[in-house]
Amino acid sequence: MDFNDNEKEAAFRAEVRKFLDKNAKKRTNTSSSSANAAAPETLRGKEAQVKALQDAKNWQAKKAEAGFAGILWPKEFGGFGGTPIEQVIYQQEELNYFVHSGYFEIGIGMLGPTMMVWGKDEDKIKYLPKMLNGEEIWCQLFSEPSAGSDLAGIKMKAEKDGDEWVLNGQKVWTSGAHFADYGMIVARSDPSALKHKGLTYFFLDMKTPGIEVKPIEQISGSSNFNEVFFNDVRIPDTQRLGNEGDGWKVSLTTLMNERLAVGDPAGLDFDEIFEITRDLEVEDGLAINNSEVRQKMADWYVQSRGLKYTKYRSITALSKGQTPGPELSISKLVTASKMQDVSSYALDLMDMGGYVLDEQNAILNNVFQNGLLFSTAMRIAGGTDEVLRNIIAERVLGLPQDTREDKIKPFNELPSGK
Amino acid sequence: MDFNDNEKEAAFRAEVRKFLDKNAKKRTNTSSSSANAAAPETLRGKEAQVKALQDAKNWQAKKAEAGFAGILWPKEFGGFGGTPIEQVIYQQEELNYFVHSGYFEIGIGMLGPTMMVWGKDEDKIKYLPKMLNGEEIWCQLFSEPSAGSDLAGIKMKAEKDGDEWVLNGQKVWTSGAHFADYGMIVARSDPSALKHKGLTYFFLDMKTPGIEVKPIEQISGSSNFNEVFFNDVRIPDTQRLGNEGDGWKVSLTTLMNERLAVGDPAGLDFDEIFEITRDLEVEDGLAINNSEVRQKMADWYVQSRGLKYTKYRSITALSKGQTPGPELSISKLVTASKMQDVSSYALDLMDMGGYVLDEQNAILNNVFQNGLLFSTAMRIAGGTDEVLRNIIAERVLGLPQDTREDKIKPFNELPSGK
Amino acid sequence: MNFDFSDDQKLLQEQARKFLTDKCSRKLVRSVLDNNKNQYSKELWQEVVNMGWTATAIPEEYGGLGLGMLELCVIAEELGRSLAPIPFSSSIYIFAEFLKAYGSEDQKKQYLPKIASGELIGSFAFPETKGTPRTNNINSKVENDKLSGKKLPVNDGQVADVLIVAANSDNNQNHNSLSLYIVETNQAGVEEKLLDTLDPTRPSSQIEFSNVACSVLGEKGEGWSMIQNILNRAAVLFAFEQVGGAQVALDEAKKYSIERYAFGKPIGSFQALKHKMADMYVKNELAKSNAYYGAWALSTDSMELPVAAAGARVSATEAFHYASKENIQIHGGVGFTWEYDCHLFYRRSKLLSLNLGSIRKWKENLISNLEKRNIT
Amino acid sequence: MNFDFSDDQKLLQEQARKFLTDKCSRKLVRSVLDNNKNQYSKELWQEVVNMGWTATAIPEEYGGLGLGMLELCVIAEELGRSLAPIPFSSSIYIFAEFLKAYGSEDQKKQYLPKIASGELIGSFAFPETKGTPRTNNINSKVENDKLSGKKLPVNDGQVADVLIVAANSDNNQNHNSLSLYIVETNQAGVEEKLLDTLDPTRPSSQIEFSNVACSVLGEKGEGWSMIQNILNRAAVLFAFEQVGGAQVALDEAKKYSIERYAFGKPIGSFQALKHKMADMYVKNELAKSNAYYGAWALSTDSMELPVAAAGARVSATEAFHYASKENIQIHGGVGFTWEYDCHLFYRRSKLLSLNLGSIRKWKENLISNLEKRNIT
Repeated sequence: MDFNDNEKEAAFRAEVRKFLDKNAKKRTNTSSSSANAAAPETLRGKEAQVKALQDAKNWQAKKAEAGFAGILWPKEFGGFGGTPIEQVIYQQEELNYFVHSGYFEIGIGMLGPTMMVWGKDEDKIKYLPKMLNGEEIWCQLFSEPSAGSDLAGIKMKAEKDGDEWVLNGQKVWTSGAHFADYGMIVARSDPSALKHKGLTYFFLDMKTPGIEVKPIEQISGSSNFNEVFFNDVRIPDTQRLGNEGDGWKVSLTTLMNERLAVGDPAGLDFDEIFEITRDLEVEDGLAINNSEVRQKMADWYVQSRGLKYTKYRSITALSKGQTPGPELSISKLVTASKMQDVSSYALDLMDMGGYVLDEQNAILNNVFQNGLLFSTAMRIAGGTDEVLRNIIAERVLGLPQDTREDKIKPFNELPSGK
Repeated sequence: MDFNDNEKEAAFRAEVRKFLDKNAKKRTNTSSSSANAAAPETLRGKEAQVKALQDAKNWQAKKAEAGFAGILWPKEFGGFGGTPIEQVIYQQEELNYFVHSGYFEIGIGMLGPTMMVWGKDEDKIKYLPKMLNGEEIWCQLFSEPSAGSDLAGIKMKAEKDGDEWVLNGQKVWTSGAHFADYGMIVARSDPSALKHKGLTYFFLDMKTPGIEVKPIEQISGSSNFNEVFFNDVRIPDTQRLGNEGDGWKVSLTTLMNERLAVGDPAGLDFDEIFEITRDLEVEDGLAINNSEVRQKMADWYVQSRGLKYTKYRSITALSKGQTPGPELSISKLVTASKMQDVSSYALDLMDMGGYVLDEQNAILNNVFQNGLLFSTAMRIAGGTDEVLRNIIAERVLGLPQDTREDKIKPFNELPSGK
Repeated sequence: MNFDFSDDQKLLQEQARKFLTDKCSRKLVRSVLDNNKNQYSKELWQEVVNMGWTATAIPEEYGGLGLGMLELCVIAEELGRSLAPIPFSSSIYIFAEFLKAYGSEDQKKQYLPKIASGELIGSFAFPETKGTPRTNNINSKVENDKLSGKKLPVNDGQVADVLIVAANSDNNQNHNSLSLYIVETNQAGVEEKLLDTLDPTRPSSQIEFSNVACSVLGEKGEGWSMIQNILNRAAVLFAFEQVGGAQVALDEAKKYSIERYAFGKPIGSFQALKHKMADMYVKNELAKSNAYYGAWALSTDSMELPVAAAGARVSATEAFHYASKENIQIHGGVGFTWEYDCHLFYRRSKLLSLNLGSIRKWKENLISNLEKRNIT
Repeated sequence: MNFDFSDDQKLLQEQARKFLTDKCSRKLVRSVLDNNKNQYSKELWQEVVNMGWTATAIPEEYGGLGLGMLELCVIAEELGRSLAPIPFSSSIYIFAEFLKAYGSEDQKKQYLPKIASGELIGSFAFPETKGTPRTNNINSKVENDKLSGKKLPVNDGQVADVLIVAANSDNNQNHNSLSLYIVETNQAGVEEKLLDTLDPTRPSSQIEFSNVACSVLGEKGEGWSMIQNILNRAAVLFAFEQVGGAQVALDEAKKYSIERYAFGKPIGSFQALKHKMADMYVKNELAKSNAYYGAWALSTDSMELPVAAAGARVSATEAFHYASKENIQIHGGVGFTWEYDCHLFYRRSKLLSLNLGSIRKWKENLISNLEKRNIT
């Protein structure tokens, strides 16, 4: 039981560090960076956003040149041909530098692999290199107003017209739609088929006429997501991935790759709240000397470190070439509620002044006030608490699925409500 | 907003007090009595049990003579012909005396009213007076190994044989079956009908050949419940209540009367744990001076008093002739888990010695150690936490029922497992 | 046993609910949310004044209606339900109660009629820093009858014409001699700055005082106990606002869960959400019952008030926090959008829970008062 | 990164699980439960000794196998899973560790070989009253080299041949001078009385000492810090027992919920139960991970041990408490019967959680050690 790389891993890590040291600026303080992570990107202002995107593209190009852009991608598509543990090592190391790869994660992590499995050779040659080097950004157009937790409940119409398909409907929660060049989309091509059988999968140019992108304003003030409206959007049948009616099957390729694409949940944690208990005064003196505060701190420490060591166990599994365990499914579930609870409690410690957001006066750059708002989204986006518990219950513990009438009736006969 | 009886109520209360003062011994300390309530009756030993039953019967006879045995029963059956608020007042007052009416609650509260609605006149005359005066005790034979939360899942076979019915199967969780003279029972007369349609309701003499009663040993060491086995138990068709196949409808009469028959959940609460925090030492001195202990105490105080005042609101509704609110459904739900949490926490305060049950050394007569065990039953018996939450969600909040396949398929085609 | 509001009070409730449904739409609430330079809804304030609500519990001799605190509880619940963006709590639950309890005859005559008529808005300036206000972190002071110091946050400070300010009194720099002063804000040396806060529908300010005129309220050096008493009284009224908000949060969660379908059925038929809403309901009912007990203690000036107020406050704070956060969760994706109203309740919940001091502090209050009661 | 047990250790785990499935049936556990005059299962103890488990982490020079603490962690998890009714923890996790850490060469030679061979059973006599053991409530004392005092509860006290006893030392009545003594129980003046406890499968006693012979362990006056250190070490091992128990409680809940039907479907398909089991799973995984970290710290004698041990202990205590109580709940009616096994886990959970001191105390330990770490 140790925390060291094996020989091959250590060599790879050294190689990565060498590349990063040469090409990027190292962070000095990791704790403040994690605190800032809760302040969403879009709060930074338009101009800064444009600059950040360009910086990221420049960085991605450098990574691609050095072969690190797609650790898991096969070499034939410009990838590193590496292993999951190498992917983890790369991510661990990159986190220590002032660079940002988030814009490309969905493309490289999920959509590229989908193209590799289901795309035509000429498309792979045409799209994958630019996806990898950041020249073209891709987004994933899956969720809809009526297809959130129930992802297969997609209503977006895809109607065939000669060699073309006409798309009508609305997607939602689309990350990066406002800067993406391409997207992959699932739509309903046969409403009279079973829910999971009437879908078809396409890719498309986001500049295709009839597509309108509208940012969604969140309560935290940021707009990480978009609504995307489709009005008679025509795309050629050559942009279909997989057969007509096989859209769900193709989607699963995309979704199965989600695990590795999604990074650590951002945000405030034990260390931040522990820090402020040493400054704030409660009714009987410094918060950290109050036994109730201490007991609460212990709870969060144990959760926080429990997740960290669970991750170590997963990395160990990866390092041995095994499938990682349950890390991802429990990590967001625990982290999101922890963030909400920690935030709320921190404001309670600040007492009457806890709701003030003023920058000069607030503590740790408003991390707890932002966290109170941001955590609500975190408990929902990317799988609600409830969906995650279902996944653990059914996929990890093997408990039986509930009766699912929506699996046995034609889609257009299902009640659908609001 | 006040806590006083109205004039009529005050007069009734005075009348009740007069009767009680004259005929029973008053308790001096209510707090210790509530603490003792968590120690189940059957822990007291066989002989004491027999005596307690005889005492209760004597007391019930006195009550019947004075007209107080069945406050809600119509006068024609020896009842008081009173109102629900009078029932509450009587119960409140009786609690202050060393008497015990628990043996008769199911009969008078639930089974008697069922007989009144569904019984033949000669049976009413024959059975109700002796039920009321405690001469004959009745029990309710509903639950079965496969029909707990799913009460209509009854499998007990009732097969017609001429003018008789033959019962075969098993009942369980039958309170008082070991001292009951009569019982009311629901059984399945048509397994090929829908679940709720194939049942028939009977009453029977518990001495009928073929009935075997076996106490269930609980983890708390008590045996409040029984298993009751039926082997070719023959009862005449005249003991049927309601039509063949109407058993569920008749059961609902019994169950609808449950609300008023069930008293306060017994047990330890805020006052008991608050008491020990003033004696026990934790790491930094007396528990009550520790801020974590204080915050926990506040939580339980608020729950405990919240329930009490909710009850006041229900009594107010009764007093105004309105239907009481949600009191019963939330009371047991909150109380049972509170008891479990309070017990567990109290033992934590006792630290390394908390698990010791020795009478000389343990605190408050082992109320917390007993509570830790007893609360597990309380969260289940009479409706599990989960069933109570369903009831609140569906009946109080009006949320939709889940799809229920077991309501649309014949009973004998339903999967039934263990 | 008549543990309920009277028929008249229930009629008042009905009227108030109808009135606010009409006059305090979500659009009106959002007009303050989206532009908190508006600071509060002047239309709604005027309507509320016209209804006589600001005058409710002020004695007739000072221009009020002379009704009881129970009527104020009824109104508070409705204001909480409707998220009313007006400085009602600061001016009525706190400022007016300070004056009623501790004002001299002259002070009462000077301020209460104008508070009752809505001409003046009052508020309370207490904390100066993040963390619990304590004897060692209140630095405002009065020297030669002039007040200096900096207070933040002052809820409704930007619209308050007159403030109660907690400060160290001039004859004694000892920190145990906190005193209260009445300060009019329309004078040189008072500087207000609107703050960004979590609930822009009920804005707060920083207020700096530099040698400004003030008049002492009540006994000098008795500030802490006066504050405690008025916070206890206000806590019951806040609890009713919180209970009101929590009930609407549950109602809206319920409504959405019945209308919204997933997997071919309404999401309200899934046990996870059902049980969540059942838990909301339980917390709300307990909070309501505890608030009723607080109302009884408040309206009868019972010795039980400190315990009853703390109980009401703790229970209501928990209920509203839970209901408002889980209402977002039940709404799923739309729940955390600006467009849907869920966040209005979530923001208000946190504002109300901190405004009179955190739940931790009230739990501590509850237990110390229980200890005191046990001793006597 | 290799945050896992080695292949050899996994093989040991597999063997241990198979062995205990075979030798430690529920029937065997119940033979002690139903008659706690049996005090422990002598057959199982002998089998365990024969397997060499008692010798695992005792150095070869003292008759042990000289394996590491990780091997002991592996065994602990399996003993926890099987609810083994034997005094393993008292004798091996605590008594032997005291001797290993603080025994003189003579003391080690005298006791460790017999502990390793199972000939002797050791235990630890520390608390004297309900409430947290503190400097002011340990009254046992040694005068003229003779120990007097009363200890309760002493887990496995009734079967212990030799005890570590915490007492005030003879040369100093100052309560800060707690010292440890080795006391053999087979002498006049030692009186044991079996206690009724919540977990009769692991009985405890009251032990009274009247002027009995004893030999000091380690430095006089250093009792508290020695106790703290050994409790930290034992906490990691207890955490593994707790993690093992919690996993079986979840497994049995799962199994029952799949086999048991209500409303025409397996109860394990109801979201309320699914989510409960998902929560159990999450707590169990976190506990397991924290226990692994504790194992690492224990096996490497890391400075991190106090923090790692407390983290492991807190997390495992919570997980087992939750899993064992909700396992009963998922079983419904049969869950609280004597006949079903759910209560065995519930009892054991509470015993293990109190035996080394309550979770409150370990949370406090965790934070004070974090503070210390931050200072250095």
